[in-house]
Amino acid sequence: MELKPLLEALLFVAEEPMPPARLAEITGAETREVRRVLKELQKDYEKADRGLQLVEIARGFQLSTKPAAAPVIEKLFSGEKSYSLSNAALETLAIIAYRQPVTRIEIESIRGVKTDKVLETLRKRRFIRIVGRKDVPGRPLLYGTTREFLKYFGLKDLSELPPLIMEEDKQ
Amino acid sequence: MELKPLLEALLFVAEEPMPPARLAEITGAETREVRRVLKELQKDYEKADRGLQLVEIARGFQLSTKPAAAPVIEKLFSGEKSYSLSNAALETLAIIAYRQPVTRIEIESIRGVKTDKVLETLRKRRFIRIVGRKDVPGRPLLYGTTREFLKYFGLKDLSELPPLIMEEDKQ
Amino acid sequence: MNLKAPSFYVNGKRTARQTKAAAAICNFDERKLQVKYQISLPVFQGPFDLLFHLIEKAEVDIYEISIAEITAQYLQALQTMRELNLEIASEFLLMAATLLRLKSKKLLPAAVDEDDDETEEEIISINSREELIEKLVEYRFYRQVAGELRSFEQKQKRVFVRSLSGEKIVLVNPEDEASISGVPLPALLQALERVLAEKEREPQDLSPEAFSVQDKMKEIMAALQKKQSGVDFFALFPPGAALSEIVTIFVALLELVRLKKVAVWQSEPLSRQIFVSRL
Repeated sequence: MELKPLLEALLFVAEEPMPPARLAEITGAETREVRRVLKELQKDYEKADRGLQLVEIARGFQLSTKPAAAPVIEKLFSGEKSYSLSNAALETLAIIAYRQPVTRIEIESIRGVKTDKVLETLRKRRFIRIVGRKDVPGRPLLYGTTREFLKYFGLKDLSELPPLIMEEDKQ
Repeated sequence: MELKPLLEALLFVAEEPMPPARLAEITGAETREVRRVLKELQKDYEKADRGLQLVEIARGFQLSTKPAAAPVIEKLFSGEKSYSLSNAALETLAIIAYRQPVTRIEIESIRGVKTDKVLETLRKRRFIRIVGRKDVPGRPLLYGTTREFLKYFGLKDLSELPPLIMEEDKQ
Repeated sequence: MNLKAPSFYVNGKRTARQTKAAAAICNFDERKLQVKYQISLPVFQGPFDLLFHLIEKAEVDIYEISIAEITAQYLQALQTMRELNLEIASEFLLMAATLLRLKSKKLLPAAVDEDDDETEEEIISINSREELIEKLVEYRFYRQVAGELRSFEQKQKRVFVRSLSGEKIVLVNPEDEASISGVPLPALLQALERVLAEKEREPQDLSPEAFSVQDKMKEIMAALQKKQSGVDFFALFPPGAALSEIVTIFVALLELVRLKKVAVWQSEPLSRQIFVSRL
């Protein structure tokens, strides 16, 4: 396979911006050559019939969607009807709903896993927001749920959440 | 933005195969039109200077890298081992795919061995799921395959499996 | 000297039993074995797998197999496995018994045939050569499909999709996860239950803090201030609270009750639901 398609494939699967030197190392090409082809790719993507763009960020190159596609992509991620939340997101939301205001560390101590990505996503979807800072060393952020959260779950207010009783039957 | 770049952007961010109907819903275009443009995109990607391909899988369309790029991509992910399924798991999956909904005992009577551990693993990997209970004494669980199963094997749907030819000339 | 890949690995990833078997072999001293037996013995997925292998090896059409011959071969295979110190699962022995019975049936006069309707075994119950063949034919089909699946799998492994690792809001098709899509509310509760159950199993190790009853009393009052309707008793205990903190909070609560600053009540007698509210 030629360098260009290889770079495209690599940029596609890479989750981080890729520095040309690293791409060169993986493909066995010269860094200079990689840079040249990246520029070419960048040009290719600029065409109107392409939905992606190749941007240089944080000293690396990353594929992303063109800004013009954003409104439609948001629709993809907010289709409440056919798509639902991940278990991780649900768990985190549950904890925040019941324990708010709550810090990230507190959430993580319950879930036993890192939660920063989930929190970020939940914030992006506006299900949670920062409600203040906890008055302890480090003054960590405190999270709470939003009106958007209530809307998504069809709740009038937080009191409509099921009472926190573990053994009780739910319907 | 035109439909083509929009679809490309959507397919880029979607991590699941996207059914054309869903893409139509999001973009506001006709499903037929979406299908047509998807075919066009498919053709575009076939060019030698592209590293991606658009495949129809699990009744949806998904962008992925071309097989020829695999050796280089594996270098990027070096260290991350990917495991293949055991023969026992494959046999069990084969039986479930054709016989679904099927009970554990039925599977075992074909394979001649206990299958509970395999079933557990397959369920954990979400290749199979419980689809109900059989209406016989003991009401045993019935298993069926999932979309995840199709995705893992790169199948459009179950009809892509070899046809079931079995002579039922008993006695 | 290709020691690390005896045929035990030929079939791809090993099952638990295979692993055991392979481990047994390793303890036995791989090198010696290799020399002594020159093994080319795959680890079988089950008695049908083994039978099938024997038939293939004999290059016999399934429909033509002779019970006597296949029984002898099967027993010999078991013997070899035993010599190799492999653990032979009960299913293999059961099949051996089944084959022997089929063989003896052929030898005996046809009249003595009464034990048939006895439900003897759930997995393998074969009463005639025809039944055995039928089973083998069916098994052969699924084996072929399994082989097909393997090639799909390998092909698919050369193809990569984009995935943003880490946790995120996902695209779960309701088809796949009916439990979550339609009814978010119970799911929410369920999620929490899961979390708490998990927590119980895991000892929490948080940096020690000093807790004072005074502080905890203030905290409880502050929490109640925000929620006039009262808060759930359990909500007073922060996640990951150390035992000392739980005790301190409880003492603080008792103190507040004593001071008649708060009320602790149940929605109905014997309810597990406990509320705390300001007085």
